[in-house]
Amino acid sequence: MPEITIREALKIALNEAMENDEKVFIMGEDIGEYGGAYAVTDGFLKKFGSRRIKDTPISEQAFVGAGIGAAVGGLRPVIELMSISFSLVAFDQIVNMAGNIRYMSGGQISVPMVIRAPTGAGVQLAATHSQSFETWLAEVPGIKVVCPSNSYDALGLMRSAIKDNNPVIFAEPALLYGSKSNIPNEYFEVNLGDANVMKEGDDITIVSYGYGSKVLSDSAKKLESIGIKPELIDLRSLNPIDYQTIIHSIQKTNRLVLVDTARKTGGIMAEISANINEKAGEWLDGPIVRVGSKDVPWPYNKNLEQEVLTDSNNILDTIKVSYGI
Amino acid sequence: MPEITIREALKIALNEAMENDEKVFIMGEDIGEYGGAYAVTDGFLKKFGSRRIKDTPISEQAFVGAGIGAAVGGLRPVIELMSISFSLVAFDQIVNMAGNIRYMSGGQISVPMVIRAPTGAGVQLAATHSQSFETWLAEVPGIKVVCPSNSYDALGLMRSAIKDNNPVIFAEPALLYGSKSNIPNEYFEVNLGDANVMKEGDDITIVSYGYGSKVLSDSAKKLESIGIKPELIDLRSLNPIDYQTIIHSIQKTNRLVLVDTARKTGGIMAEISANINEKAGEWLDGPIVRVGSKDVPWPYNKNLEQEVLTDSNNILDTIKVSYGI
Amino acid sequence: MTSKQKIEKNKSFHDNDSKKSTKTLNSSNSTTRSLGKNEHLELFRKMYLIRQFENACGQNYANGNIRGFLHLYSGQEATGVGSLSSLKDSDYIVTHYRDHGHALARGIDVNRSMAELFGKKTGLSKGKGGSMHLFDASKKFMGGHAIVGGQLPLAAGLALSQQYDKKDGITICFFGDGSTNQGIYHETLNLAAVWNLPILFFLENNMYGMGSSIERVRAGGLDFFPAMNTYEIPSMEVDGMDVLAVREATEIAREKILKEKKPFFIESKTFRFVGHSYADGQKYRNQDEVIKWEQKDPIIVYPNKLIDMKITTNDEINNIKTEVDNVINDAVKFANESEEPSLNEIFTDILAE
Amino acid sequence: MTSKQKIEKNKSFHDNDSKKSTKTLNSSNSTTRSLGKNEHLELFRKMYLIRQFENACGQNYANGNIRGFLHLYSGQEATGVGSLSSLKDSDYIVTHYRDHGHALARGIDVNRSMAELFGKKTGLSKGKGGSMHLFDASKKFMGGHAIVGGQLPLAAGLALSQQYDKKDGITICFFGDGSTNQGIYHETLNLAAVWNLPILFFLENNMYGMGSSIERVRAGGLDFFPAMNTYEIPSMEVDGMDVLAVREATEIAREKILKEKKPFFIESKTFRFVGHSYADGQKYRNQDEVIKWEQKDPIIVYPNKLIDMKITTNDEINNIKTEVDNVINDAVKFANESEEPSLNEIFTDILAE
Ligand SMILES: Cc1ncc(C[n+]2csc(CCOP(=O)(O)OP(=O)(O)O)c2C)c(N)n1
Ligand SMILES: Cc1ncc(C[n+]2csc(CCOP(=O)(O)OP(=O)(O)O)c2C)c(N)n1
Ligand SMILES: [Mg+2]
Ligand SMILES: [Mg+2]
Repeated sequence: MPEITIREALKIALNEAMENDEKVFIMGEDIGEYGGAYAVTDGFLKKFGSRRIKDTPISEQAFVGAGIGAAVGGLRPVIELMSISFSLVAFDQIVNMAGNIRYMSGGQISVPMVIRAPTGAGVQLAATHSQSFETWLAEVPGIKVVCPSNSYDALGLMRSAIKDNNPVIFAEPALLYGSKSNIPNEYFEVNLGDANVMKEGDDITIVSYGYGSKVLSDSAKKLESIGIKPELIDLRSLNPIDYQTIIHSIQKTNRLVLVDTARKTGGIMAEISANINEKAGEWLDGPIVRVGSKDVPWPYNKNLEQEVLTDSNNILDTIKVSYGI
Repeated sequence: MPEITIREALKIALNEAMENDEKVFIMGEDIGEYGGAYAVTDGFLKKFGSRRIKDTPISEQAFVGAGIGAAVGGLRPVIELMSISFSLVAFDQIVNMAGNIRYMSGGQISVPMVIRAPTGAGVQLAATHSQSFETWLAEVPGIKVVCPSNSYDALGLMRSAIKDNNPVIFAEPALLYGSKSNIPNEYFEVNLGDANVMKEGDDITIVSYGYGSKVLSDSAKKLESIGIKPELIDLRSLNPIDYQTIIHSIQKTNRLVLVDTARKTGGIMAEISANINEKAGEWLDGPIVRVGSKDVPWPYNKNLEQEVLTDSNNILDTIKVSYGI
Repeated sequence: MTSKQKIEKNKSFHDNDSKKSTKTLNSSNSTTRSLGKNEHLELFRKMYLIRQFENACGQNYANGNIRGFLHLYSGQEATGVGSLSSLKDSDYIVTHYRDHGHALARGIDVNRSMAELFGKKTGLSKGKGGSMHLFDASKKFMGGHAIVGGQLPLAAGLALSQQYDKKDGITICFFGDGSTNQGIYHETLNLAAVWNLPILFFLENNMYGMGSSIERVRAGGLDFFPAMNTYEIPSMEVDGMDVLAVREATEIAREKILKEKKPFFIESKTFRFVGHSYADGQKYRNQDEVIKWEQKDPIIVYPNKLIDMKITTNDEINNIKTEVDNVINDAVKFANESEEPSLNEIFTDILAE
Repeated sequence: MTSKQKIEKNKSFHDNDSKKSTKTLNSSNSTTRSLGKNEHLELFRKMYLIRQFENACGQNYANGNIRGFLHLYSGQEATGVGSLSSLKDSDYIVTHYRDHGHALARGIDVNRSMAELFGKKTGLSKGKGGSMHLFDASKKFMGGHAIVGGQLPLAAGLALSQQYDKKDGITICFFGDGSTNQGIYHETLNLAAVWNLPILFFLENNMYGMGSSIERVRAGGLDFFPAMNTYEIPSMEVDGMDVLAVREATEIAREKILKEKKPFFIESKTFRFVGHSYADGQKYRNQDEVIKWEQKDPIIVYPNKLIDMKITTNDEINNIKTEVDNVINDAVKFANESEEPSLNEIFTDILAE
């Protein structure tokens, strides 16, 4: 059970896919000679050559679109965006083209493509570079969206994402590339669409994903210290969402807290709240509570950014207030 | 109290603003010589000339961005997009530039700009042309979003939008341009952020906006015929959302149904459901129920499209099932 | 001298090495003679098929069988038919919403095309795509795309897959003059040039993007091919009303792409005889302009030339017309009588297994 | 002969009428003499101020006072200072994330600039924007923009407001070689040309976009100005390490824009001596290349030339350096000692009244 970083886990998954399947290739800005903005593909150009490791111009519309075309043509592109914030310049290609082309063709076409992108705030990159657009992309019917919070999931999800025959947005929490955890020696995959019960508990279900799952671990300790045993669920997949696992958990705990490190308003947790209320509201003893980052643009200053960003105290405080603990 | 179409109401508002304020100008694709894809600016080029009625190239990124720049420079641009679906190619400019520039400059800059765009499905334009991206844009902190459902609101909201000192997305239901209603003879405005109680009732609160509000009117009749008196609320503004009006209403009815003609998942109604549950859940006698269009890309075929699109029967059926009526 | 030799000899395409500017490629009598009779008649048949298909679409839009946006190809037949007649089965085709002509020129089933416009179960996309989104993957016809310029990188990606797999084909991408104002056009030209993709950028310059004369909304005037210089993409201009010239230009382009292993750009000057879409009143242009272009109507000019040159006869032409009229009538009948898709279809074809 | 006459006479800018290609604009001794001593010393002072500012930023990034992304302007000072020295108070400035040089060249307060990088309440944007987003609306300095190419239409819109109001100013928009690969670049050039906007497109071609040599990611090679032909935008190339040449080019451009009422394009060939951002190990380029360019370091070459030509003395230069070093020390001290913004600030400046 080696302990590796998420960066290393991604590297393993990509390297393995490149070795096993000639149809897989990687493209993006500065992934080759530079080695990638977050060094995930460092060394790949030397190993696999420029046919399969393609440095692109700063033309997100064109190379995301070309990725779709290459996938339609039978290849399995893995596309790196330097930041999920830059997906905005390619939003039409992602949402309108990748998301709709299969449907519009009546199922004649499939788009086996992965778009990797660092996501989230916390490193003082200010308003334009700190957003979490996976929450929007998760609403597009023809696209899958996943986001790992640890090395096991990063490796297992990436293996599945590359094998999947659909466009998969692979959001990587920018704050977690260097975060370490164990992976088994044997081969494994993580199914796209399966949530992970990070920790079992009887008193309260807390759901999050990505960097938020990291924050959950911290708050769990604090909750336990005041005698509350939380069950922690890491969504891992934002589309589809594993409602079964959530509902199963609240049938036991009867309480649900939804945590997002993206902005609270309009995020994926709003959908989960609304949907659980409709589907399984009868299992709950109290209102579903959301904790999310403040509804403001991301400021540069560290204190301000931390004030906006969801932390374990926010979770604790919200739970205390809402449940009168 | 003349009866006019929404198209005419918009025309009046734009004409008036152009006459009263030299800083107001209009730009967009084919708004001049062609008269506008939905004929809203027909005749304007002749009246106001090409300095103030600017036909643009098919370059949404550039002309939306230029609108932001012109607004920063002191003008009051009104920008027409032919479809809100085309906002995707300019999403970076709208979300990252218009939404953030004031914050990033520490309040030195303001962006008094209106972006008008037809929105929604129902006219068989298929997957890429039938979407409702106002639901995403409504989540951006630095942007206001409104959507009228009748001529009074179209005129009153447009007057306010053009006077507002912020970027305002003005979503116009494509199905409703020809829809007629009365406007008063005296001058009036509709405040951005005020919902409208379309119809008072004691039994159940139903909230919608845009084309959905039209659908509400139909379902109201059906509900009344089975003895239920609904209170109908037209949001009119998606950012900010008028929670006060909604909460005020559910304090009376104790029941809330949220209706959207955009896709159910991830829409603005998810946020309202989650938020009302958190803020005012104690007023409710039953779960909040959402009715929305199906979570699929928009098909071309008429029957299929109608099957996807929310209609008054969907509302009725959902209410019957949820409340066991 | 075959037409191709003529072209090569005159170097009448725009090459970045020679820095010579292009002459418009027109077919000469000798070019015409270099083709067999059956090929000529097939070119005519396809053009006439498209025209009649479009006429039928117009009628069926008026009577409500076809809905949504309908963009007719009438007037541009020589461009679609000429270019696609030079392509091979291994080549991909990508186009925009004005796609009926390209689909039929590629030989896609007329019945299923019409049925798609009627939104029927038997349509190419089971009625989910409609007029703007014709697809036939079995013929490498990859749509039909309704966001202006959005199809360009898709085509580049298909070309990339051909290059990557060292396949023999090329990808042709059709687009309009208006779409060149989308930034994605510039991005895609550059990407294709930097990666030496086997792609044929095929501009159908019909002078208007909806109601906008291209000269009004574009710096640089009416001609696009000279700008290809800056991308180091060789280019050629062709008379888009002349089916043989277009055919020849495409043949040359295809060979160059495969031989020189880089993209090529053809600008075909053409004209739509009808409005942008069915709803367009054409206030923005003078009817004189339309009438002038109608003098070049390939449906009339081309068969007349073939008759003049004694390659065919009036009777043979009329026989083809009758045959095609029947095909169109049958297609409308087929579409009309086809079933509606079942309502469950809304949930299929979203995700692949 | 003044420098300007020289230029005009040699027609050494790229004009679409003349179709002549550009010679690189370099300053000659006579150009140098045409400026007053104080102007020369001010140009030096600004360049040195920027260099020392950037050095201080590097140190304070290393020690954690500055965070996020930090892109230094070191090496490009002649470009920013030369160009902005020719602008007037009525002109707008828009730039990208590598913006410190432009801000200081515009005369924006050094203390408040440094405080912004430290994220302090006294910063230009109260600490909300940081290094990539410097703004001073009172000096018409409209940012500091971090999405590559995103600032281009903003600048076009500001120019539109100047044209609309028949104001006298122009808008200068700085951008890098890499940003030309964004479609928005093409869209904005075309829009500005079609609308005859009073905008000066100012390309700082430092040959690299992050780790990508521009020749590797762009068709058409190292020179951008020739492509302006296709937009009918007159253009000029200038030695971006030569502050006087840049100043002169900008002066000519500004006049032409106002006189001829259309955009202009300057390509300034320059070089960043440091990595793309503070984190960059520069694996993608050879140190030799950097060393070669350092021979042209304007902070060294320019004062030496002034001394050689007896326009100033070593002592005077050293005095300026001492003075500037103090200014920078004070700025760091100011930033350090300034208060943090209050936490409530997260909720302000989102919407205007
Ligand atoms: C991004 C985008 N903007 C606007 C439109 C609306 N629109 C559809 S077709 C068209 C004109 C395109 O003209 P051109 O490219 O010349 O093709 P043509 O119709 O002449 O064949 C416009 C503006 C669109 N579909 N997508
Ligand atoms: C749309 C977008 N894509 C990618 C990036 C990441 N990025 C930031 S700067 C940069 C390089 C830009 O190079 P250039 O325009 O030459 O400017 P320079 O840094 O050389 O001054 C890249 C790729 C971004 N900020 N925005
Ligand atoms: Mg056209
Ligand atoms: Mg650069």
